[in-house]
Amino acid sequence: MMHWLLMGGYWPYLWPSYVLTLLVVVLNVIFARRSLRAARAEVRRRLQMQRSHS
Amino acid sequence: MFSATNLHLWRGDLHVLRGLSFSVTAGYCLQVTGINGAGKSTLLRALCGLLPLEEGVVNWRGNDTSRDRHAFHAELAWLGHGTALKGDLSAAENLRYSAGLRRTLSAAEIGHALASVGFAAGDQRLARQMSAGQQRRVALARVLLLECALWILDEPTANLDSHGQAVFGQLLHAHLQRGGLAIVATHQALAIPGERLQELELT
Amino acid sequence: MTWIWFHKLGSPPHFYRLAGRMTPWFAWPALLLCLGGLYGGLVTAPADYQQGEGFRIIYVHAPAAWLSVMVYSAMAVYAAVGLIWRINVAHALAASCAGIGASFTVVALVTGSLWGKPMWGTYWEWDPRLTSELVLLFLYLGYMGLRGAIDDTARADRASAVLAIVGAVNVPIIHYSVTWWNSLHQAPSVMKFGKPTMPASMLVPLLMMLLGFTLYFVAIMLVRARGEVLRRERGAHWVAEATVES
Amino acid sequence: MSTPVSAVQAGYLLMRRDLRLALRRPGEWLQPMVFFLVVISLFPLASTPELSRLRDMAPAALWVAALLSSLLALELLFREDGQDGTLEQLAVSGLPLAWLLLAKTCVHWLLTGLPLVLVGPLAATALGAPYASMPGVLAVLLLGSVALSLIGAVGAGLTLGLRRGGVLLALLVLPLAVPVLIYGGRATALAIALEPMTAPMDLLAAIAVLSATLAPLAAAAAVRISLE
Repeated sequence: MMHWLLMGGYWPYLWPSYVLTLLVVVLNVIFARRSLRAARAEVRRRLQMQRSHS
Repeated sequence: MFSATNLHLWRGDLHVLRGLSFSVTAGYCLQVTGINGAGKSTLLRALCGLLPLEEGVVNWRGNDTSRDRHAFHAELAWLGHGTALKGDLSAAENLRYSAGLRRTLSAAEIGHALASVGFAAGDQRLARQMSAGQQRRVALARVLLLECALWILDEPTANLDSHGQAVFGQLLHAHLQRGGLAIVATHQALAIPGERLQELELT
Repeated sequence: MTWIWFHKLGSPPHFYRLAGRMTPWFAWPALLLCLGGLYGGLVTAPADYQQGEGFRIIYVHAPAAWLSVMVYSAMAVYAAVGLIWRINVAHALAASCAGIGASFTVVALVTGSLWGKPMWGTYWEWDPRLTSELVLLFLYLGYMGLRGAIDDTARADRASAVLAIVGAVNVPIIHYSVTWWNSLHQAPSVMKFGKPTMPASMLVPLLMMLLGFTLYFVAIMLVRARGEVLRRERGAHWVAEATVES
Repeated sequence: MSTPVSAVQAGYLLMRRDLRLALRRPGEWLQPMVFFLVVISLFPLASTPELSRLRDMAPAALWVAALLSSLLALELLFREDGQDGTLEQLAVSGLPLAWLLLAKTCVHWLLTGLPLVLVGPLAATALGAPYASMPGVLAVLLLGSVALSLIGAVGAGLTLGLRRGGVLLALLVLPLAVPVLIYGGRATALAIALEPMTAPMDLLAAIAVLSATLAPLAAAAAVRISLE
């Protein structure tokens, strides 16, 4: 296991690459879902405003 | 001859034009009125094709203007908020380089058009030395010189004095008598016979 | 027949529902493929005879680089479709591409330079591939900057669409010029992907990662695009139903 | 009855107008050239006065300065016409807008690009280039500055009327100008070394031709959108 983690001495380059990629992958998912949720909330807010107006 | 059917247009979150329809026939003027922000400028710019419509059709001589834009524009004289005058050119030069792009003009024609909006012959003042009303008059002279069948004018009488407004009325009337059409957005009463006038109030 | 399909997909409520239903069909295979690819790449694939274990960076660098280019092309295609046929859904798709593409361009740049350190002895080498990626990042940033500078969504859509198309015409020219420029000064890049000699045990995980990342991109693009479609639909009736149901 | 004007005549008239306007306000149009010279003169100040070492960085200095000063000039291209409504008039004139914008871009190049092309070889010699290299440097700058003006017209159209348009314009145009920079820089280096420069010159010419055909169309689309 330790041997695998060391990656033949390349670990200082290899693991940061993987961590960064994972981070970006996860963040993209979070941001995408958040932007959809924000759009929904905005639509709901606008619909409520329209209802209260009419 | 000119008709708009079921126009819809949004500006940001505002639904400015909501299913607007109207038509104008040769020899008539459509006066567009409405409070500030009712969408007068938006409507006129959309009719010209400067703003894309979200829905609806604008027809000129029976053809959809979005299909054959060039043929429509060749017969259109547009006057917007900007006078499109260059401060470093005189009135005559300005006309030569703007109206002159669209049809060949003689110096006499330009002088005649300028005289009809109240400029003395041989006036060499640069546009930036003129008052706002005088600049407006030069812009009106350009509309005359283009000799187009359709005028679409946004606040043409802005900054004009009472004499200027009377002159504009005469020019407009002459245009209508020649069988021209006009769509004019203005609050002021237009000095033309009532039977030539149609009104459209935007709310 | 094709036109009916085209218009149906272009209709916002239809797209909104369809995208919602399709997302898991892209997301789960993407996850499985990436997990499989990671296992293959990090565990079963043998070390490279030249680069040792360091070559394993390829399993994140190559997919990120691939996404950076592919997303830009997709964005330009959507932009062109939106501009020519005036389809708002296409503009929504283009709008959702930029952020994703830019983030993976950064990943490609950083992993590339991390890979470069053991290979070249320096983090940054003006290698043609990395340089092209850098210019691509600037293109993405310009696109996002233009979008951000225009308040009206419809106008922002159209203006940025023109830029995306101009950029897409330029990308191959930029890549060619950068390669040409670099070839004058040094030997070709040490990073060579998809060598025909690459053994299957290395190649299969790489292909899995590439496919997995692509599916992942489609999934998050669909999620983003649903939001963008809602933003573009202001007062439409279907929006009320669509947002209440979930 | 009115006699219509052909598109060619209209383009010619528009060029005459822009030239006449520029001649009445010469200072504005000479600024980019002055800026070019100032940037060039910063290079020796920031590094070394030794001509033999400056010669190596002369191509880079020339092209970075040319790129920056053409960016500076681009803001002048459509700004005034956009503000006073002239572009609006051109857009509804029934004439092909791409053609009219090409005419405007030509004048813009004559006023801001050409002076730069003319002083460029002199600036190169000040950076240690041999006198024999002057025709070569002139030719490269000629082709390159044409391409830069055309590519820049698209960016100027897109940023027309935007607040903080200047920085954005740079961000949009600079990446697109990378190929011009690469081939231009290389050709200049070859010219200074008095070597044949056909390869980069051919590629530069190809880019200039390509942008002359495509850029006006993109600029016209961009201007129409910006006028909305």
